[in-house]
Amino acid sequence: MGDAVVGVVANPLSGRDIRRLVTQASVFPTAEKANMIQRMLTAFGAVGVHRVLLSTDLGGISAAVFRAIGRRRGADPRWPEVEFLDGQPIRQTAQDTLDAVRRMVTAGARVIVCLGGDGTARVAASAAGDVPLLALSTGTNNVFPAVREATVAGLAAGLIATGAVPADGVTDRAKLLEVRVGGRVETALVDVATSTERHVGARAVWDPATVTELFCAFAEPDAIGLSAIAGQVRPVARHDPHGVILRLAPDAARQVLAPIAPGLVVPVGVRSIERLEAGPVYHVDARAGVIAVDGERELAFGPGERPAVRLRADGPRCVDVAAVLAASARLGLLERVRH
Amino acid sequence: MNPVTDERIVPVTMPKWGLSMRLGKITAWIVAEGDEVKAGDDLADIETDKITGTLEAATPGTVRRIVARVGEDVPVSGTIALIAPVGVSDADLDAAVADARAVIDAGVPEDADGAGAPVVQTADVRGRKVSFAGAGAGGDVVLLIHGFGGDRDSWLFLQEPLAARHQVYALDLPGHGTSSKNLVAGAGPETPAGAGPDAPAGAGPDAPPGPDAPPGPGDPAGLLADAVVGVLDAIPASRAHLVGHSMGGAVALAVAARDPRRIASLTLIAPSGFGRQINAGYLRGFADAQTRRELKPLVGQLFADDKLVTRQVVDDLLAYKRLDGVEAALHALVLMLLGGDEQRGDSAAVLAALGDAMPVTVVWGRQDQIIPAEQAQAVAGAVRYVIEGAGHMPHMERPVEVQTAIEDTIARAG
Amino acid sequence: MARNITYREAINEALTQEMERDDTVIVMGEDNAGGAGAPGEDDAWGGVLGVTKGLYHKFPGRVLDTPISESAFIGAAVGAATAGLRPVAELMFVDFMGVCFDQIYNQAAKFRYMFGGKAVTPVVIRTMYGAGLRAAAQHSQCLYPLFTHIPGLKVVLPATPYDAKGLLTQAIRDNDPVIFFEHKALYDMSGPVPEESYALPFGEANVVREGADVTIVTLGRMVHTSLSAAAELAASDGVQCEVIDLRTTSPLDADTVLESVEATGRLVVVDEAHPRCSIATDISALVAQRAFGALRAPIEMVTAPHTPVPFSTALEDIFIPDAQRIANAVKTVTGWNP
Amino acid sequence: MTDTVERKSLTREDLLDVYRTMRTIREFEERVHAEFATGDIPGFVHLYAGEEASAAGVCSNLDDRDTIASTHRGHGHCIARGVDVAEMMAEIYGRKTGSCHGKGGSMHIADLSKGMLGANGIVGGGPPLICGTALAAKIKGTGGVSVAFFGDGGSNQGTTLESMNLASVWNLPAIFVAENNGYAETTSSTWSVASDNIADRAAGFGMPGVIVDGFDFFAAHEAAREAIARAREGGGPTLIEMKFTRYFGHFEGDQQTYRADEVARARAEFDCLKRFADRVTETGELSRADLDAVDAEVATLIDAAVADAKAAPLPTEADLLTDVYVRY
Repeated sequence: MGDAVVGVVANPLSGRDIRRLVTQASVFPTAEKANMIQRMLTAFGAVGVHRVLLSTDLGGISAAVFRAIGRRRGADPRWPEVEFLDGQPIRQTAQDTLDAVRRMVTAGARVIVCLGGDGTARVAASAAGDVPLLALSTGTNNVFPAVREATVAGLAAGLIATGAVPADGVTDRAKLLEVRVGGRVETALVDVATSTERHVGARAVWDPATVTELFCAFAEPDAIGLSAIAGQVRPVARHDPHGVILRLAPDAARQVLAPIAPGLVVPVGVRSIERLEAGPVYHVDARAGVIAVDGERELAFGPGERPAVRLRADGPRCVDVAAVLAASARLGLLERVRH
Repeated sequence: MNPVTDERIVPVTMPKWGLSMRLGKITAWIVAEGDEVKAGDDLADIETDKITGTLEAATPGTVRRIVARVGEDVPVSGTIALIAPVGVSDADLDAAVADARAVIDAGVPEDADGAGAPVVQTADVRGRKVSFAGAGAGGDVVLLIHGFGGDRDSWLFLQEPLAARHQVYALDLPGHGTSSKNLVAGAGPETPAGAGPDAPAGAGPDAPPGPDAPPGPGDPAGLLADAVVGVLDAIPASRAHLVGHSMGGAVALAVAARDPRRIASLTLIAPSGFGRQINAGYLRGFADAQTRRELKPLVGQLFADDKLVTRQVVDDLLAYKRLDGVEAALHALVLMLLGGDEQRGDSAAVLAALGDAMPVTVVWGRQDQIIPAEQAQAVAGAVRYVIEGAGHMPHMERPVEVQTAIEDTIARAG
Repeated sequence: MARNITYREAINEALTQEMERDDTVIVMGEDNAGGAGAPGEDDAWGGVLGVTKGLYHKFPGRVLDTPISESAFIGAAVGAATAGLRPVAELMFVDFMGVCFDQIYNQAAKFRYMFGGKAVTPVVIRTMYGAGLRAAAQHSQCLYPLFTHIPGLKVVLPATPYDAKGLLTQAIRDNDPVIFFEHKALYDMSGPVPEESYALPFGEANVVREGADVTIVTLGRMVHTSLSAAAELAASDGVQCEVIDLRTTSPLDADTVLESVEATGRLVVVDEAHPRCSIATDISALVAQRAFGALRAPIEMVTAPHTPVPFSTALEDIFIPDAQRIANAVKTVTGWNP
Repeated sequence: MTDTVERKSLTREDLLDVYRTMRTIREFEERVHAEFATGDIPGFVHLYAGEEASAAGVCSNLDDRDTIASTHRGHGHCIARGVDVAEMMAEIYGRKTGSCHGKGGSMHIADLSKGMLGANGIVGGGPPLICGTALAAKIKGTGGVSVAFFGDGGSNQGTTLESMNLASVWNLPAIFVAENNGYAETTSSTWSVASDNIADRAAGFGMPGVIVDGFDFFAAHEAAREAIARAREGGGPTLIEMKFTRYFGHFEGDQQTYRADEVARARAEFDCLKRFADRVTETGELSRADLDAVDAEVATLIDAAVADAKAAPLPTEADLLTDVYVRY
């Protein structure tokens, strides 16, 4: 059956961008991320995971786990063996997450857990391929990752890694938005927006007046962020095959109040709403500006470079934690007989 | 007091020099038992926490008993010696000595300066605070006006004795004592220009505050006269005898000129404005002095015998000069008093204009090193007293003789 | 002319009058107002010994309580001073200098020189010093010699209510950093103080008692101890001591000291600080160097011993120089023959 | 305190100024690096090359109401704040015409008239001082803000932690900029060292903490713009952590044995000047010609500064005793 291996990648820089300044977004402490990993290690140990591959960072998360392992010694239940992915220079950019997930996939991880926000999930998903991905949210300003207690998520990931619960029945393929600008390609799990800002700068988008077009893979009415705009006028579920396109203009007749960032509920002018079919390529109207993926400016484009957006159905295989634990209950996987 | 005592025994009492004085100490007896003394003769050197001075005999007679010992603290108005004619018996004298000793040995009762002690009041003269203190009931109102750099305490040897028969007031002229110091432009609150730099780069002038620039417009002489009139109104006194020393003499004249009917008599002590010559170096030196070392020799020039210039006197003057606003006030007065190195004012003309509206007396110290005694000649129509052994401060150096001059002047006013 | 008020009231009056005169003057320190944030009365303490009582209500926004972070708020006072304010920060006990001394001797003291004369740092740091209150080793030290050693700082030690008001007024108006030492045992002493504002110049010692036989140079609380010693000596031995109160150790009024020693030929220096590298050694060196010819006896120093301040009353009382030890020193210099 | 502050966007002139500032810092530091090797420059210097985007990013949002305090690595902050470059060079050569008349040296260059409260030889020396200037601005209602720059080493100094707390308690218009070049002195930040993100500590002091890519001028500028506007509006203090890698050693002459090949890689890939030039020319806001003109200007400016500095007179003995007090 091969080793039950779980990959865990945590992003020390998530939850620290300019939204702490321009909105009331909170700072998710590093120590808390380290605690989440330690809780998962306990869960992994409990369900028989053999090995955990853990990303390393300069932010103090891997260091805290490293010291915790040193203190753990014989405590029960025993933690699985933990291998710190070392030997590569840490650049403190998204590249670190990509490198870690790729090494986990090649090392045979049966499931990959990523701790962070939409940005971290987006990067991890782009490298996870078909390996089931459990995106755990650190903080509340996210749409894609699940807001879930780490121990329970750990049990779910562990049960999949050991094969106790077959992955197929408890994972769902997410949709994916692909955007091309000249030779550069980026993917988004939730939305792609065109911003009139001229520079990537501090990445976040918090002024709706700068957004002219919004492509959503899905749009839930109770979401936070740009997709919440669509969520209030044309909701689209995660399992729906299609998405939605909104064209925005501050002076549009139709105005909708949307929570586009923590503590930021502002009227947004909606000029038109159009169904986004999976497969065909949609070209962006704007002549110049910056493409934002999942609310973070990423690709600047000038005149002559017409960005193209395509909705794909082959996104990451997301672990449905509830389904895993329900199966475990049905199969009595967590029951033991006292001798 | 013991009714049996013979009236002919005259007690020599510890004088009250200054409002805050509660006790004094004899540093040396000049006379001995059996000596004959005339009025004005020196009896003993006395030291208080404020000042040292020589006590003069008020009445002629024989010193029959020395009661207080040298170095002993004696409460104000405690008997320190007995003067009596030869005929008074030793028994009566010894009884009086016993009574006196009891008072000295009892030390200073708490309310030693209770009744009759002068009360400090303040008058508001167009926004400026003017302090003044009065003593004595009945009789005419007498207002004592100090000179440049002085204050109402400079009358400490005279105010009490004069208060025996008159209502005697002494004021602090604007810029002096505890009165408002702001002599310069308009009657503003007491805030001298702050010395704080505003921008880090611009370092404002270092302390003490108050720019050295000459004072603004405004007429200090007018302000001083206003203050005197203000005090007269506050007492209230429809009629008063004025006693003015040095610059205070010129102020007294100015007040008299404004309302001759209100001023019953003028006693001018070494008044300014009756001649050109003046010790300009003293005036400028006093205004500019910053340390005790600079001030001490200047103060010495005020007295014929600089024994009076104790460390405490210099310290008190230094403390006064360091009050906010005083330096500016003194410089304004120097500009008022001096034209170059000569006196600017013309008191003779003011006096002439008064004609004989009120009796005038002029008193001068022979050894005056500030304004020469010869200028007494220019005080037309005045009764003249030139006092030997006195410098520019006869009212402190020879208080008894100055008191006599004042009493005579008041009598002439009727 | 002046009414009697206490050393504490004189300091409070100086702060009040300077804050009335100049709105750039601000006051900050631990519990300067007291009760900040706590439900009780706002001006609960007005400083640990009540020196800043009443300022909080009179000058809203200009009396700031601070957390116990001396480096931060002393440094803030220094920074604010370069930006047009005239802060009076309170370092509650000089013994706490250890936690903020960098901001004083490396920042405030050096700004002007280091920046080529371009910085002006009119900050005042008030602090309590001195033994006698059974506060033991970490709340009873003097330490003013340490500050005196630093070029760029001025060090002021008033001994009387009159000096306290005048010297604090000058400190606030002074455009250089001033460390203002208040002896804990003097707060309740009263004396004549004019109601009006006045500033006493730094670098002018005060001859508090004239005498021809022996010069006693001292400062702070020891001025009063020296005066009682001088009184005893005058009464018992007829020896007349001249008592000089330095008032400021930087700048130092060397002339007054030298003049007096040249007259008396005998010097006793009384300093409550420890003997090594103290004001006593500083004055002794000055006189030995510049008035050696006038000396008719070796210089005597009366200081605390080279030990931390002891707690127990029995020890603290003999730790602090007293009138008897001063009298003995005077007798040593008068009785000395080569 | 004041109503909302308008967030101005960068004009063409602004971008040109930014480029001139960053290029001047780079050339200044490169030249000092070269001159130091010849032994002409006394004492020791700490160079700022590589971190230009931080100084320019923050200072491009400041005006004459504002004050900054720097670290021992302060040349970049001085230049970004407008301190005279020729005087700075003269100061580094210890000459009388230097910013501090030769009395301060590289670690103490200052110009209070420009709101530059000085470089500081003491790690963590600056933060308490800017709490003071921020307090002054708040009390006088000038709307000014104060910025303390400190390194990752300074972030562990008691003074810095106390100051962040004080700024929060007094709600001061203060910005704390941690320039995290990953190396406090020589303790490299490996993954096993428990140095958490400096920005995390902000929450503990009740202020927002943001992490910014120190190599990207626009990221630094945007974050600083928001933090400074927030402070002017009475929103209180902010902690900005700039993450990047230093080009040169902790101090000149430091053989950097602890750095491996990082300098070469950083210079090539992340150089903030190169990235800025590429960005502004891609969007057409500036042309290559504009940039080249600035490069030439700066080259002559630095050459002149060095020449003048070498020719300038040394301070004389008379200067030794001046500027200790305003009046003693």
